[in-house]
Parts: sequence; structure tokens; C-alpha cells
Amino acid sequence: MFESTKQTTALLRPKVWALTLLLATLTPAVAFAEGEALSQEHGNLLWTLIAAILVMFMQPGFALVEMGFSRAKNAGNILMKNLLDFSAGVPVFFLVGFGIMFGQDVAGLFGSSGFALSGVDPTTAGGQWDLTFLFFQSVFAATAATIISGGIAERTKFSAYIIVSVAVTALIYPISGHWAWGSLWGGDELGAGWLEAMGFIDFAGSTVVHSVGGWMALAGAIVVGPRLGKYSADGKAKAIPGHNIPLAGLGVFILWFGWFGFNAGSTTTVDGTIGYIAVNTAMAACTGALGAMIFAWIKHGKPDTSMSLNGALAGLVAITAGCYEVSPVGALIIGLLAGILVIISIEFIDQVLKIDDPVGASSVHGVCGVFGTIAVGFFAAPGYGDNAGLFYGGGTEIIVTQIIGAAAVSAWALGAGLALFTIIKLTIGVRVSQEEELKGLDITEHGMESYNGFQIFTNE
Amino acid sequence: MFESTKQTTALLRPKVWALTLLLATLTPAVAFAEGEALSQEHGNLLWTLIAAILVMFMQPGFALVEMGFSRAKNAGNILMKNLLDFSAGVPVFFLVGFGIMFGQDVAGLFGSSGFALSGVDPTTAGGQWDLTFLFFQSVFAATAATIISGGIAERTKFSAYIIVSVAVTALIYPISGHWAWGSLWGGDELGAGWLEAMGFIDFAGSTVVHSVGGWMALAGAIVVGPRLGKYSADGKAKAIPGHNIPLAGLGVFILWFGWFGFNAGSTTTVDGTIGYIAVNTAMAACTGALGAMIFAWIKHGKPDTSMSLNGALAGLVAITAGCYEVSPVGALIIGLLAGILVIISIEFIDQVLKIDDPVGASSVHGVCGVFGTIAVGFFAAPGYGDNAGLFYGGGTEIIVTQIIGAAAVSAWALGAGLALFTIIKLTIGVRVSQEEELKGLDITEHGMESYNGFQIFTNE
Amino acid sequence: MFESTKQTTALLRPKVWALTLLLATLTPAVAFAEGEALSQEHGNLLWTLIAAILVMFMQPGFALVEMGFSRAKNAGNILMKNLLDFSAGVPVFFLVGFGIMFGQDVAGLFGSSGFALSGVDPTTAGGQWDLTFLFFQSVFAATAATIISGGIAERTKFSAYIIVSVAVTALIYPISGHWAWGSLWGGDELGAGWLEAMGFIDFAGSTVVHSVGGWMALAGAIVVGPRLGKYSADGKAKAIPGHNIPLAGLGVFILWFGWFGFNAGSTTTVDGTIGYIAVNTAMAACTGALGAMIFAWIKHGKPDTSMSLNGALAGLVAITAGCYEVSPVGALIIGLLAGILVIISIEFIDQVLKIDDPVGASSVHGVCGVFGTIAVGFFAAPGYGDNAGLFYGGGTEIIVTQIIGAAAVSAWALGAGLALFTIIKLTIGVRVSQEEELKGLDITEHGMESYNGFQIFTNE
Amino acid sequence: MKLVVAYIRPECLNAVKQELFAKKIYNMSVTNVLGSGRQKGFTETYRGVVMEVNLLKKLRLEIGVNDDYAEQAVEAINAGARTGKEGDGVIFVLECAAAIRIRTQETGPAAMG
Amino acid sequence: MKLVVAYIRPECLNAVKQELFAKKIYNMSVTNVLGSGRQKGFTETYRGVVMEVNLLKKLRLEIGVNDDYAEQAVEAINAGARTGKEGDGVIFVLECAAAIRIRTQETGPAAMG
Amino acid sequence: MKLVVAYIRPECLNAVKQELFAKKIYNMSVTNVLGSGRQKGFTETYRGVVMEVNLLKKLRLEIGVNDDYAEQAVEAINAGARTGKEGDGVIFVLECAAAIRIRTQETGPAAMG
Ligand SMILES: Nc1ncnc2c1ncn2[C@@H]1O[C@H](COP(=O)(O)OP(=O)(O)O)[C@@H](O)[C@H]1O
Ligand SMILES: Nc1ncnc2c1ncn2[C@@H]1O[C@H](COP(=O)(O)OP(=O)(O)O)[C@@H](O)[C@H]1O
Ligand SMILES: Nc1ncnc2c1ncn2[C@@H]1O[C@H](COP(=O)(O)OP(=O)(O)O)[C@@H](O)[C@H]1O
Repeated sequence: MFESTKQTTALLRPKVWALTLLLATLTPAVAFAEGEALSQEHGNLLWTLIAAILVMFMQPGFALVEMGFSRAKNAGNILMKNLLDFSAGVPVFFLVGFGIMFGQDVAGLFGSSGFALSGVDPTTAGGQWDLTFLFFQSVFAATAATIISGGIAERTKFSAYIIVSVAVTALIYPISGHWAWGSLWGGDELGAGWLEAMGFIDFAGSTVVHSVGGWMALAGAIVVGPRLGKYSADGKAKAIPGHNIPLAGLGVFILWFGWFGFNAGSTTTVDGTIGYIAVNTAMAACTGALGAMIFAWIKHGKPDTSMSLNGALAGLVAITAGCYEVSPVGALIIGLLAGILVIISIEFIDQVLKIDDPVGASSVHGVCGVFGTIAVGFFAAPGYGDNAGLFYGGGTEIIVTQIIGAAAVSAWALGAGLALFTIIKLTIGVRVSQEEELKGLDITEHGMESYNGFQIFTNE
Repeated sequence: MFESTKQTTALLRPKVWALTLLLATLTPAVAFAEGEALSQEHGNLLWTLIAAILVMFMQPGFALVEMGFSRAKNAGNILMKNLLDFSAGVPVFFLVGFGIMFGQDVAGLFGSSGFALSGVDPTTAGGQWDLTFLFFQSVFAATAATIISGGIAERTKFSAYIIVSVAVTALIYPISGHWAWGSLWGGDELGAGWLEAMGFIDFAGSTVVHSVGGWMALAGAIVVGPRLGKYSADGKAKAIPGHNIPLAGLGVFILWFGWFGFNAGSTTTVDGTIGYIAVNTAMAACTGALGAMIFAWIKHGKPDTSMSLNGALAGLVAITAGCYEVSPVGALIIGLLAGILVIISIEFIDQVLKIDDPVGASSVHGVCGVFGTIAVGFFAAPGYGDNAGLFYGGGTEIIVTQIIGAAAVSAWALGAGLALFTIIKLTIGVRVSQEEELKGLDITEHGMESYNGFQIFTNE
Repeated sequence: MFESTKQTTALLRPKVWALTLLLATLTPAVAFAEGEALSQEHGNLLWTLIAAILVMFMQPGFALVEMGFSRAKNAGNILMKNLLDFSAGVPVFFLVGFGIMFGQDVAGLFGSSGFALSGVDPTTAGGQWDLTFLFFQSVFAATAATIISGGIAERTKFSAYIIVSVAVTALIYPISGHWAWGSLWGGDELGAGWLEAMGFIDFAGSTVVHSVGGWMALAGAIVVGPRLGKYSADGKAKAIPGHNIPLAGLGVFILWFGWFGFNAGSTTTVDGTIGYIAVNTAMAACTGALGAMIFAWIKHGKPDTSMSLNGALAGLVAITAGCYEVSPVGALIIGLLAGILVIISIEFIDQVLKIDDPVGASSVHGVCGVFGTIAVGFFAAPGYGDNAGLFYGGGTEIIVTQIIGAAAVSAWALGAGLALFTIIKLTIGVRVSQEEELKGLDITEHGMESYNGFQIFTNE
Repeated sequence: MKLVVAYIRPECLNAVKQELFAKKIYNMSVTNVLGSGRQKGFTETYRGVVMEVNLLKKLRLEIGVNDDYAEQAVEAINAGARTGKEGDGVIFVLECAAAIRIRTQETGPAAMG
Repeated sequence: MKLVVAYIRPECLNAVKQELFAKKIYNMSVTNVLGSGRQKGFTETYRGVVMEVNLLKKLRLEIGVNDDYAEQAVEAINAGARTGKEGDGVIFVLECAAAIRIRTQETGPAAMG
Repeated sequence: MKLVVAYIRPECLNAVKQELFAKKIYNMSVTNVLGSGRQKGFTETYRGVVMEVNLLKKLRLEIGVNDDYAEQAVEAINAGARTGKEGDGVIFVLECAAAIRIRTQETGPAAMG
């Protein structure tokens, strides 16, 4: 009934059709001749787009983990913070952050052009790529931003959080991002950041994205102070259990799912490496969960659910820098170590430093981000990526570079975070009142409950 | 150990292998020579498939939003309605709706061939495309259908809803869909609907999909009447808070995620435009959420969670028509306006018209769908898509066409909806008994509770 | 402002850029000339990767369904089991299972090489494909493993479950998997399993994956025994309602979403068949849900929510074997029958056999997996796939082969499952104490509650 | 002083509150309870198994009143909670030996109001 | 008339109900409570921090009975709820000054049944 | 013997428990309640509609004590629950006719401790 010539027509989009009626054959560019090949450029653009969509989906992953690990009376507030940081972050990054991160380099420190992608011509292949690249980068920026809300959950003013979100996506993340990835968009023409010029390796952002978020979260947790009742009068840490572990578990799996876009998508190219990047990503997440599960079991006598979930995330954060550089066996080891490290770190920050980070954001993203970045210097495997780490006969040079890079970015994020939160504290205030905290931020900040009708036992 | 020639074999699928044993080399078509290029047709088919899968995932997004925004005692019923409308909608659209929407045109009003894709040969490239196109279109049809359940939630008989679902996917949606998109499948050969012949622009379906669902939801809400206790004796609207805001929030993010398939997938082509379509989609959703958040904050003193979530959806609905035609800056503005508009509309429908739409389906999908469609006439930007809107020196012609199109489809959906719901009301009845409504539809319609064991405070 | 030559540079990944600074032009392989075509190999690799990511996402789908259908006091334990089986399964399959399933064939019974993908060179196209193929297969293995946890939920020791998980992904699944799919990786060179040599058709794994999981679940349910209070003294089955139907519903939709990767991805090739495979997958899921909904309605007077959800899964399991071989109309019928069958089977196993399978894993995956496998012999349609079933004039030969294959694999899985669970029972013990079961496994096995603060009524 | 304890249908709470307010009784506490009484439970089918639900959802109302208000509280509850169908519930009146309002430290009848 | 109030283990409810039914006591109301008593709480570890759980989940049973049934109700609860391990709970018997069945408006002992 | 029933603010429970423990009162049961009293409810806005919330979340404490401990229990509750702002709640002391500890079958005052 239908001839095969029809297919070409069917490929036309609505608007093309409407236009065709008016302009006849004036749009040959969009209709493809039968048998024509898909270009590598369009393949790359497709993959980058799909990967960006996967990374965007990490937003609810973060929201669920953070909600699940905190109390029912603050769930809606946490959700709003995650909605806000994405909703503000993407436009702000488009208008300001992108230019700072990827624009014309100034002394290796920040970019200075490309704001709102001005000058980009969407009718050219180059311009269409630029817009796709922007989308991919903007969801990365939003990831860095959203990590922060977990560390300061259950007590921070919503208005203060808005300022933090905007500052992170406009300036703090793009500046250190420029150091490591500044030339990714404009190449030689626009110049490189100082860390990439040194050869710093952070393939998908253990340091650039996760550490920045993690250390900002730590800075926030320090300045905002612990939740009421978190530390007893004699300074002993008390547990404040999360209210919805199934939601947190779903969140971890959603993050894991999106992380394949995060890591494998960072090629922004369809080639043969995306497969093994995904394998490495999966392996490290698995052993991260296993490492945490086993370590908690040994240490506390039970395989703790929330720690095991954190372990999977720790493995994912740690493999992000080296997913292109290490072998699957290397990934297994990196993940395992990260899974153990995250527990040690959470307990150290919570019980020794006495900093109250309700979801462990600083340990998962900050500590494991740095760990994963440095691990590249040891585990980078010949045949994978372009480097050889210490364990494969490479020298210590990469390790040194990795340490410099991780330290510089961490210092920047922590310092900028402390400064930012302190300024907010001294101006509009960073913390809700004691009464608001007791009643819960859902009611007091947003005027509604998250679980209307459910009988929830609150007691502090 | 393994030679690289192995890869060709590895690409063979199970069935091919089984066959190879029997038929030796009779299937050359499916094994690809090394170095062969992926054809544009297969690239398009792949992208259309992936996009359709993303759109399919919007189904649980709708279910979660609708569940979260209504009461615990009706959650399972809402879930069942969403399961039913997809489960019935996809087969019904395949058997009936597709032919009405895309078959041989009759006077620009409806199609009349292609039922159950009869005559399509799955061994040809054209036939394989047809099946993929059907899949993509069937998830769109199911989206239109599922919007309705939100507007009539918590009081409508399940049996009545089944009839509505079938009627929408078999007739109501395909007929107006034919007007705007009728030639998308068969092109010149099968003829175009009257709106596309006029040059009506609705790239991914602000009007064709969302408005149709939204106005049907409004029609249902009118005929079914408000929930018990929704309006006091003196006609004042009362709030009936949703029971699970975390689930609703997750639903919004899932919808957002799927929407990238909805909008960028509507190219059904891998080319350079899919990237900026996604950018536009993200921008409008972000400013939609921001607009609603800020507007609610100013108006009611608090950044309302449920309104902000609705705002993101409002931005998404509004950008759907123009995502291919407008610039990212245009998308930012359209989203912002939609976010404000959705609050005004929800309050107007709820408090002035006194129509009880528990989740705001008519405002989000109906009102913002129409708004977004008309906005194309103002914001269509040269360089993006093929048109210039009023703000870019284009004339008012497009605006007029857009208004005609949006009005015609809206009138059709609202009229058909009122007729359909009224007929059901007069025959099998459209509403559960008062006692059933008080007890909740989970128990009374499906014989089970959604949250067994949880203590839930019910009180009306 | 930016010339189009920039795009080529922009495509370079971080590491490449860093390298470029050091090594100048030594990496020509990764930079693509403008206008170059995407190769079919890379297209296939991309699609296989995306499909694998979708299948990975089925993990939380299973977790949610199983959590939702059991009691609140065990939700975290079920989540941990799902986290564990994936986290252990993927590395174990990489190290051991893959080689057993796809390595050098031994007598058609198992493979014996390729452990940890040793010998694979990731710098070659073949090696990169191998790693991608491994990823795809490892998420399949994890799917088989995770099915089991549902059947033995709410009473099985976590340590026992770890052993089961490892055994399944290391040996039990790979052995029968080798029978049917053994040559998928190495082709002629490494030799085929005995079932594929017979021409057994199981395109995406109704039998290979789902039945294996389902029968192992049944074996576990038999050996572990029913939950306390499941059968009264006089042997009558009692209902133990699930605690969170919204979560279970979300889980079903997530599984459905991932299933498109499972089925259409099993081509591991971008060609024209992936579209209709997705259509078939959708159709069978829809009619599976409808079939169960209607059948439950007729049988018990209400359209039962949990049964309808199971029905969708039943349709999906049943179409998995034949999704490449049958027509959309065939898929509609197969799904419908599976939806009815799953209810009959659940009630039979629960009430007649008195085996307590809390989520119906054995019926959904075991029974419907076998049904779907055999159905291929009847419904395989010319034009789709490469076979003609009985209803299309093919002989009974395929049916016989299908029955042999399904029976052999089922016997293997059930037998191995009974043996494995019995050995565990006799050694470390398979079941928690009565007191632990009453208190719930969340507290007793993992030391934490899933819904802290919620008032949950527990009573048995 | 008396503590009036009533078990009522959840859907009657609003009506009962209106009646109490009409009699200027504003103080009360409400709890979720599961009750069994003359109203038989019902049977549901869950996954094909018939399930007896014999603990029904009710609300428990507690109202501390002075002796002269006890009658009125009972009347108000009766007025608001009665549907005439099985399951309407019961009212118990307990003797209250002492009452203290925490904020004001009022005791006895003064604490009740 | 008496109001028998008992705090029991959640897992004993079914047994208690059976015992009560055996004595033809069908009317009761059940609430979730958190209790502390002689049974020490337990410690859990949440995210590496030792956590004292000293409010344990219990059920509260309320049974309004006529004086002659009070003994029997207490006996039935004792029979069903006793495990001999710490945490079994207590039974309090309160004096009930008046009782009204809302549906029938029966009062006094007649309202209890 | 007495059954002390108190309605308090949820956030005061810990303080009350400390005070009770200081007086060697360890046994108690706690329930979620929704209460209305002198403390006015508040208004929220949900989806643009003003919403009156007049049932506030409170906790109900029940403590069975011997007569000589009743005073002390009341004192402890007063000490821990009083903020001086509306909504602090009330304490009712009910007469308890009999008490049985299920595990030990101790009765009367001995059952209370
Ligand atoms: N004697 C009693 N003791 C405790 N609670 C009771 C008693 N009688 C009734 N109730 C409570 O009241 C509810 C309604 O009682 P029911 O006997 O069903 O009402 P009706 O008398 O109208 O048939 C019960 O579910 C239970 O919660
Ligand atoms: N004096 C009391 N007042 C109120 N509730 C009590 C009292 N004594 C016990 N309970 C309730 O009974 C439950 C079990 O008491 P417990 O002392 O642990 O039992 P046992 O006497 O068997 O050790 C407590 O958790 C509490 O809910
Ligand atoms: N007469 C009463 N009967 C039952 N519960 C009461 C009574 N008075 C107060 N309550 C409970 O105590 C809580 C606090 O009472 P409220 O009158 O607001 O305190 P305050 O006296 O400090 O203003 C109420 O919400 C209610 O739960």
C-alpha cells in the first residue's frame, strides 16, 4: 500500500511540512536522501544530547537521596531546594557561568566570552554543536550545585540557599571548572586553564564537579552549624535517622543510571571507548556498595543500608575522574577503596570534627572525589585512555599533578564556600529559627506538609 | 586472543545465529560489513525509538504527580487509571486512532486508512519506519489520555474512566491531531489536515497533545463535579492537600526527563536541531518553576512547593509548540510567563469558576498549552526553525493562525469532552457514591489499600 | 564569532586535550574529520550501551515492586538485597560468569574462556565491542539474579542471599545461558550451546533470563518456607498485603521502561527491527495489564491493583522470547494470555501448592517466561524475524524445540535452586528466627528502620 | 471533672467538631484507632486471597470537661456522629480525679475550659 | 462498668483477640503507642553513630466492659499477651462512670456489649 | 493507683522524659494525637487556597503510677513541658481501679513500678 519513497517524507518534521506547502523545495538541508549516512558530527551530537538527558535525571536522584536521609518534616523543603538549584542553575549557567568556564581564557584563571552563547549561529553545524555542548555542561553545573543542599539540609533558610545556588553556577563552579576544562569548547583559539595546561586529568569531573559540590557542602555545614539535637551537651554525636530509605535507595539507583551519561557521555563522541567507560562506572559503583556494606558489617556488626547506598555513590564519584583511564580491574579496586573510605570519612566528619552533614555529601563527593582524582595517577592503565599510572610503570609525575589539581580546586571550593556562607550569615542570615527547625521547614518555609494525613512521630 | 573479525559475528542476534546454522549465509542484510556507515534512516529510527521510550516514561511521571497531589486513600485508584489509560490507549491507538490521525485524509478533517498498520511490510525499510513511527505516536496519544485522570481524580468511577480513555485514543485525540499533523506519516500522498494546510505551527504538541488532554480534564471536572468538602456551603474553596509531595516531585522530574524525548524527539531525525530544542525545553521548564515559585512567594508569602512543581510543568507545556522555533532567550521568557500564568489560572478555575481540578491539569496542560501555541507567533526566532515571530519583525499572520488553531482544537476537545462525560453520566454514571468517596476509591473500587499498615489520618 | 572549524576541537574530550598539549598530533584516531560518517559498528556499540543502561535501570524497578508488595518492616532489607545482587553480580559475572556463558564451548554445556575478559585489547574495535557486550550481558545476568529476592522476601537471611546471588551470576545463570546463547560472543570460533544448535529461539530471554530467575525464586520459596501467618493452621492461605502500592506501581513502570532496552537492545545492532520489537514489547505489556485487570475483575469482582501491575510484567516477560519474531497483533494476544495466566498461576501456587511467593516472582517470570517461549512456536510471523509459527503455516517443529528448551532450562534452574537453597539451609541457615521475622528484617538484619517516624500498624 | 472518650467514624469528625463548637467546647484530642465492634468487618481480595478486615479505622476523641459540660459533650458527639448504621461507636465517660493546665498551672475545673 | 486498658506487644494482638473472642468479647479499640518500661530499649547503629532506642513499639488495647466481664477481659489479655520476657506490658482497669452507644443510644451496661 | 494522662508538645517529650527519669519514673506510653485547645490553629496556603489548620500535632503521655508518685509525675511533666506559650497542654489524673503486670502477674501498686 505505501511505497518506500514515503519514508523520506515521513522523516520530515511538522514545521518542515507546513513550510513545504508554502516554500515548496526550499529546505533540502533537512530532508536526507535515501541511503545517506549519518555523519559522525550528528552521531556525536545525538550521544551528547542523550547523555545530557541522563545527567539531568540525576537531579531527582539527588533529591530522593537527600529527602530519604533526612526527616519527614523537611522533605518538601529539600525537594524545593533541588528544584530551585536546577531551575536557577541552568539559566544562570547559560547567561554567566558558561562564559566564565569556557570563554576566552584570562591568565589560565577564568573565561571571559560566550555569555548567553552570544554570537553562536544556530543555523550552522558549529552553532548547533555549541548549543548541545551548552546543554551538556549546564546539567553538569547543576549537579555541582545540587550536591550542596544535602550537607546543609534540615536547617538552612531557603532564601540563603537561593543565593548559594546562583553564586555556585555563576562563578564558583565555572572558575575552577575553567582551570581544568576551560579549552573544551573553544580549543586553542580561546586558550586553556592552568590545570589542563599542566596535564591534570579529570575525565568526567571527580574534582571539577563532585569535589566542588562536596567541599561547598562542608563549608555550608560548618557555617550553618549542626541541627538541633545532633550533638548532646557533652559533644557526643547523636543519630537522626532518615525517614524514607526506599526513596533514598531509588535515588541512588537513579543517580547510578544517570552516571552512565555523566561518565560515558563525557566523551561527547561516539567511539569505542564509551563501552568500557560504562563498564568501569558500573564496576566501581558495585564494589563501592560492597566495600561499604562489608566494612560497616565488620565495624558495627550489621550491613547498614544507608552506608551501603552511600558506598555505591562513593564508588561512582571516585571512578568519575579515571573512568576513561583505568581498566575494569582498576575500577573494581578504586570502587572498593572508595566504599571503605566513605564510611571512615563520614564517621570522622560526624564524630571527630563534629560537623553535621546529614547525607554525607562532603564525604561522598568531596573526599571520594579527591581520592578518585589522585587514584588516576596510580591506576591509569595502558590500553585505556592515554596515560600509565604508577602501578603500570608510569612515574609519579601524574600523581603529583593530580594532587596539585585536586588540592587547588578543593581549596578554592572550600574557601569560596566558607566566604559565601559567612557573608550570607552576616547579612540575611543562613539559618531558620529554632522554632522553625523544630516544627520542620516544610510548614514554616513553604506552608505545607509533605505527607498530609500520615501520622508521623516527631520527637526531639 | 580474539581476532577483530569476531566482532562482526558478535553483532549477530540470537535468531540470526540460530538461522545461520540452518541456512548458512542466506541473511546478508543484517550482518554489516566492517567499516560500513550507519545510514541516516537507521539513525533516525534509533533516535525516534529512544525518544519514544523517554515519552513512554512520562506515564509514571503523570501517575506520581497525580497521586502525590491527592489523598492517600485514592492513590491506588489513580495509579490504576494511569495504568489503564496507557494499557488500553496504545492498542486502541494502534487499531483505530492511528488510522484516523494519519490515514488517507478526508476533507482535512480525519484520516481513513492505515488501521492496525495494515498493509505495512515489516521487511522493508519503509515498513520498519512505519512501525517505529507508530510507536512514537502511540505514546503521544497515551500522554493526551493520561492528562485527564488528574482533573477528575478522587471521585470518578473506574468504569467511566475506561470509556473516556478508549474514546480519547480512538477518536477525540486523533481527529484534532489529524488537523494539525495529519500528513506527518503519509505526506502529500495521503493529504494534510486543515490546520497544517493553514500553516499552523505546533512542533511537539502544546495544543495537539497537551491542550486536548487539559480541556478534556476540565470537561470531566465540570461534569463530575467537585469532591465532597471541596467547596463549603457558602461556595468558598477549601484546600484538600496532597498526601505525598516527594512522590509528586519525583513525578515532575520524571516528566521533565521524558519531555526531552517529547520535544527533541519530535524531529524524528538526527540533525543539529535536537540540541537546541533540548536547551529550549530545559530553559522554559526552569523559568516556569522559578516564575511560579516567585509569583506564589509574592502573592501568598511562601514559595509554595506544589505550585512550583506545577510551574515547571507549565513551562514544559508552553515550550512544546515552539521548542524548534524559538531561541533559548525566548524559551526563558515563555517559561517564566507560563509559570506565572499557571498560578493565576489554577486559582481562577478553583476559586472563581469553582471547578475542582485536584492537580491543576486544565491549567497546566490546557491554558499553558494554548499560551505556548500562541507564543510561537511572537517569539519564533530567525535562525531557529523556519519562521519569524512578531518580536523578530515577522507579521501578525502567524499569530492569527496560531490563535485559530489553538481555539479550534480547544473547542473540539472541550466540546467532545463535555458531550462524552455527560453521556457517561446519563448512562452508567460517572461518579462513585458519597460513601465510596469518603472511604476512598482504593478500598471501594479496587478492594485494597495503598499504604497498608500506615496510620493515616482521614477526616472530612 | 566562532568559526565552524572549532567544532572538531570541541569534540575532543578532556584527556585528549590535555594530551594534545603534550603530544601534539599523536591521536588522530579520536578526532573525526568533518563530514565523516558514523560507522555501523560505533552505531551498534552506542545502541547496545544505551540499551544496557536502560536494562541496568530495571534494578530499582525490581526493588520497588518487591518493596511495595511486602511489608514496611522489611522494605530496607529488600532494597539491600537488590543492591547486593547487582553489586556482587556484575563483578562476579565479569570475573567468572561471562566466561562460563560465552567462552570456548565444552560439549555444548558451558564455556571455558574469556574470564575477566582476559586477552581483550581495549585499543581495538573488537576489544571495545567486547567490553560493551560484557556490560550488556552483565546487566542481564543481574536481572536474573534480582528476580529471586522477591520470591523469598520477608524471611530470608541476608547472608544466605549473598551466597545465592553469587552462585547465580557465577554459575547457574551462565550455564543455562550458554546452552541458548553461548555463541553470541565468539560465534563459530568458540562454538555454540546445545540449545542454540537445535534452533531454540529465545530472542531476549523469556527463558534464559526470566524463567531462570523465576524458578530459582520458586525453589527458594519452597526451601525457605512460608512467612509466619501466611497459612492458617488449617492450611488456608491468608493475605499479607503490600505496604506501598504507589512505589510498586512506579517500579512496574520503571521495569517497562527498561524493558525496551532489554528487548530492542538484544539486537545489539541498529537496524530497522528495533522499532517493531519495541512495538511488540509495548503491546504485550498493555494487554498483559488489561488481561489481568479484566480477569481479576470477573473472578473477584474488583479490578485488583497489584494483579494488574503483575499483568503488565507478565506480558513483558512473555513477549521477551518472541519480540523479534511475532507481529504486533501476535504480541497483543500473547500479552493478553499472559495477563490471565499470571493470575491463575499466582493463585495456584499460593493456594493450591501453598508456596509463599510474596510478589509472584515464580508466576510472572517462571510461568510466563515458559509460556512466552513456547508461544513463539505458534505466533512467529513471516515478515517478522526468521520463522513461521504454527498459526502462520509453520510446522510443529519449532514448538517442540521451544518446549525442549524451556523445559531443560526450567529443570536446571529449579533443580539447581533447590540444591543450592537446601545446602545453605543445612549449613549457615536460610531463614531468620521467628522473633526477627516478627520484628522485621530492617531492624534485625540491618539495624535500622525504613520509615523512621511513621506510625505503622504491625499485627500478626 | 470528666474525661469523655468517644470512638467515632473518621468521616464524622467534622460534624462532631461543629456540634462541640456550637456548645462552646473547643478543647479536645483526637487519635487514630482501629476498632472492632458490632459492625462486622468486611472482606477484601488481595492477590486472589480473600482477606478478612475486622479492625476498622475509627477515631478516638478525648474531651476533658467539667461535670456540667459532660452531658453537653455527650450530646454533641451523639448529634454529630450518629448515622444509624452499624459502626457509629460508643462514648465512655471516665471520672477525672485531677486536672492541671500546664501553661497556666490552673488546676481543677479551671483547667478544663 | 470498666475501661480495661492494656499495653501489649504488637505481635501478640492476634492471640489476644482470639482469647477475647473465646470469651465473647468482640468490642475493642487498638492504638499504636511507643512505650518505655522495664524492658530496656536497644541500641542501633545509624551511619556509624550508636543510637539508643528506648521507646519501643507497643499496642494499646481499650475494652469497655461491664463489671462482670472485666475479670474475663483481663484474663484473656493475660493469656494472649504473656511471653514471659520483658516487655509484655501492663493492664490497667479504669472505672467508667457512664457509657452510651451512639447508634442505639443504649446507655450503661447495655451499651458495652 | 493513678493513670496520669498528659497532652504535650512533641518537641517537649525529651525534656519531660528527663524530668521523669530524674524522679525514677521510667514507665510510660506515648501516642500521636491531634489536638485543639486554647492555642489557635494556623492558616496555611495550599495551591492558592487559604487553609485553616486547627488540629495541631501533640503527644499524649500515659503514665500509670502509685498514688504517691502521681504528684511527682505531674511535677515532672510540668517541668518538662512548660514553655509558657499557648499550646502547652493539660494533665489529667484518672483513678485506676486495678493494675496487672502481664509478665509477672503482679497486681496493684506492685504492677506499676
Ligand atoms: N466496648 C468497647 N470498647 C472499646 N471500643 C469500643 C467498644 N465498643 C465499640 N468500640 C469502638 O467503637 C467502634 C464502633 O463500634 P461498633 O460496635 O461497630 O458500633 P455500633 O454500635 O454502631 O455498631 C469500634 O470499631 C470500636 O473502635
Ligand atoms: N506504668 C506504666 N504506665 C504506662 N505504660 C506502661 C507502664 N508500664 C508499662 N507500660 C507500657 O507497657 C510496655 C511494656 O512494659 P514493660 O515494663 O517493658 O513490660 P514488662 O513488665 O513485661 O517488662 C511499655 O513499653 C509501656 O508501653
Ligand atoms: N479539655 C481537653 N480535653 C482533651 N484534650 C485537651 C484538653 N485541653 C487541651 N487538650 C490537649 O492539649 C493540647 C494543648 O492545649 P492548649 O489549650 O492549646 O494549651 P494551652 O492551655 O497551653 O493553651 C490540645 O491541642 C489538646 O490536644
